[in-house]
Amino acid sequence: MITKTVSNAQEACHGIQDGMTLMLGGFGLCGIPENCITELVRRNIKDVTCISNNAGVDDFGLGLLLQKKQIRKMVSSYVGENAEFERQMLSGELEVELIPQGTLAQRCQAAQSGIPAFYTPAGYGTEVAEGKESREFNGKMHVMEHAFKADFAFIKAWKGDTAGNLIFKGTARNFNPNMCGAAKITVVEVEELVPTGDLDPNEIHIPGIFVQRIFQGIHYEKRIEQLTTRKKG
Amino acid sequence: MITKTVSNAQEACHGIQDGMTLMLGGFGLCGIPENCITELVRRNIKDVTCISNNAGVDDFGLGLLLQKKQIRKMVSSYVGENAEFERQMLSGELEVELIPQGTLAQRCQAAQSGIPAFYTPAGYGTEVAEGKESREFNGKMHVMEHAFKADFAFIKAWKGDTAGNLIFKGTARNFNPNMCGAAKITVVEVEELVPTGDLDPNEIHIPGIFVQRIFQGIHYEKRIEQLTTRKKG
Amino acid sequence: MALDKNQIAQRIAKEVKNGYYVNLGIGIPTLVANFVRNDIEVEFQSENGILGMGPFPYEGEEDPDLINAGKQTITALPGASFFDSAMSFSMIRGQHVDLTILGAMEVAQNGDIANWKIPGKMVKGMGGAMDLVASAENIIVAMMHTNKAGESKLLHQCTLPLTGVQCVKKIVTDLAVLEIKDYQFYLLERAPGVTVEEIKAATEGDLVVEGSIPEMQF
Amino acid sequence: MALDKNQIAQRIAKEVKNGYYVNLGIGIPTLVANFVRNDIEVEFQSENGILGMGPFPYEGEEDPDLINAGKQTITALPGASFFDSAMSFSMIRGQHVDLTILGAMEVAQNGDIANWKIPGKMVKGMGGAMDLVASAENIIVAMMHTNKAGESKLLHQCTLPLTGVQCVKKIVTDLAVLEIKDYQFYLLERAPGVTVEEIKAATEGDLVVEGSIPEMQF
Repeated sequence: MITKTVSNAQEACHGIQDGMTLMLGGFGLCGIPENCITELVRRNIKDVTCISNNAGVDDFGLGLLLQKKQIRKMVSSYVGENAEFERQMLSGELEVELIPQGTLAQRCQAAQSGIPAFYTPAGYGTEVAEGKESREFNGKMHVMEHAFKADFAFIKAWKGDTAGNLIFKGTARNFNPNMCGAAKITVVEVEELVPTGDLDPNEIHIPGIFVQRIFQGIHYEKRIEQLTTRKKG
Repeated sequence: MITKTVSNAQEACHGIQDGMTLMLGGFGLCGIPENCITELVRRNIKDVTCISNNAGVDDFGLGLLLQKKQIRKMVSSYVGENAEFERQMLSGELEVELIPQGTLAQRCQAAQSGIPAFYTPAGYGTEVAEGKESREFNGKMHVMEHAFKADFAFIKAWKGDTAGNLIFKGTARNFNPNMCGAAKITVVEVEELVPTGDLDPNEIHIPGIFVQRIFQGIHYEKRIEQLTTRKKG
Repeated sequence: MALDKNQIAQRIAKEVKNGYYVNLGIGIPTLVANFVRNDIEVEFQSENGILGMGPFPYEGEEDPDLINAGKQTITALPGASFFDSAMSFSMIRGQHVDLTILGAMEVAQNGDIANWKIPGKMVKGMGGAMDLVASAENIIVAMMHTNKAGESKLLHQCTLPLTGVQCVKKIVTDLAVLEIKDYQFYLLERAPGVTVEEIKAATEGDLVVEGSIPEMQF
Repeated sequence: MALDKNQIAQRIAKEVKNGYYVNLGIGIPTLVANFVRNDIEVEFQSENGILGMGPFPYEGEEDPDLINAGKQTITALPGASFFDSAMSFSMIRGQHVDLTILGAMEVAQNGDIANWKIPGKMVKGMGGAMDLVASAENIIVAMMHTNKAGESKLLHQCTLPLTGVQCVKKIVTDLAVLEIKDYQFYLLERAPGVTVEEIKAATEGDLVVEGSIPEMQF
């Protein structure tokens, strides 16, 4: 098997530069690449475009990069939990492209799959379709959407092996599998890095071919955004 | 959970009619819906269009329907293992549309996903692109391909639960997951039907929402097309 | 008496039929799950990647890797499945979800809906709403009949940026159940004690009232 | 001496580099796996849904649910993965596979390839070949230099229906290793004992011979 392991986030982020386009997995704070985000803050990479469903909260996730004004542009579907984000957006400091969540996922998937463009009904007749080609199929209007082009994808998986094979957990899966292989370099941090051969080939969500670098993450906080519970009995 | 179980292939094929378009999972004889094929032969359904990567062999798989001349048209990528097929095709009795394998898979996937059309470089400049729109993306020519429209999809899975959740095994997976939910009615036969709750939600390949009917298959032959082995030592 | 949010959810729950896969938006729609009859088989899909969503976890049993689209901690019922975002929207875009219930800021009498942006003021984003309304064949909007300023949310024409065009078929508000047909709002049911006149007054768009309008049953 | 099929495979194996994901077509390409140095890390992909394909199983250990794209029973190496056909072609179309080795009936000097159909005679289908040649950046064609009738398979222009246009960069035949550049065949290596004249005679397309042409090394 082809070995993909690197030692840590620092090594995994080798080659990243100001102005690049980054994909980041996660939905809210669930399944985000915490170690890589910390490293992006530490490196103080500037002027990046981030493709990520959400923008974190003020003091966690992508919110950390927003605080330090490292982000030039966000491509997201929902950014409602972040006051600093809203401030930077309304003031014009931050460029924001809001797109439908399914379109976001499919544009990642298309990039992974070498499909340059596809049609979706989402957003037809709304401002997200402005400037885009639209076209009728089966009596219904659709919008043409393109595959994303990104330099790095930062992925959080649950388990991974040294060949880059990945298994995700629960709803921490979300955009992570769709972003693997959707950028020039896919970097994966895992909660548990196991030797090649330890994962059942039938249970692998993402084969290692979509991964360039994988490392054992540390100190996962896994912050809960909305703690909702019920009482027993 | 929503229960999807039916008793057997006979019940699962309820509503099938002459002239319909059918999708059938499998690659060669690996992962084919043996019980449903037997039932299609028994019902003597005629003039069907079959979307399936291959056409079986003379006396097994879709070859059984070919023998009885039940198939009007095949949509496949490779049909090299079937003499009766080649005879019917060259004589003009059987209409055949050969398309690239990846395009076949993606047209199923697009139907499952509500994507009416997409672009692929496969086949550009060849006769499979004739009559199709072509277009340049990123300096390279692509062909526009459409989602399939089918009436029934016949799927073979390894394990399934009564809610229709599916797990496939080895390379018997192939086109089966991509065809689930890609037709109006998706019928699944499984080697092992388990109670809902027995499958780990993290290990399910296809959620039950893509499945309308599921049943416990019987008498699997699982014929090997090319037995290749090596000697020990 | 105008309904409270729970009562709106309770009325909508009656629209949930046996065998339905249902996607619930944030807010009132989320409450619908609490009122669905338990003698029917229904599964809830959350677009972040779960089918077979269960109730909130017991205190201390919450799992940060298990949330719904509102980022709330949840549980998975037996028979649930997890999947990635592309597959989740295959379910939605591919019309495998039977019923979509979501909130709105405005609905127009042609079925247009606006619920994701107030220019210059609020820009949270559309999340999955644009995919849902563009593809769902069966959409119910759950909302208050008027906004906080007392202005009608059922309009001749939406004033806010649209989420989708000509897609809403049914609306349940604190005052009424309405259907959209032939570019008009048809009044189907009144909230208990609410008069047709009150509903007319609260509806800016064209309202059709045919015959006597029954009170909602719960 | 012209090479036999195993020797063609052996020569091609030298093109397989450390860290490569490789897709092997049916026929001679399949044999390449037997000759890859075992001190480099290479993974074989088969488009029916396996990455990390291993050798044939021991007698009696064959699994009908585990085959390659040639429908042969195979094994999976530790670290292998199984996936569906759409994902398999995501690997291929998305250019994640580093090297594609496949057979051909004809190759033209502009890089066109034909290998799936002889009108009126043979129509097996293209399988995954059209996807592979349309997307792969690194394609090696493995074939005999001439067909059974002794006619050249390296042509000015293909006569059979095409599989792909202007995609082949390298060809290894029983007589030679050739590169396609500027719409011409460039002779790179000779099979041991085969003369440049013999190769010229067997090549219908424009053949460029620059300097002295070395014999292949294995």
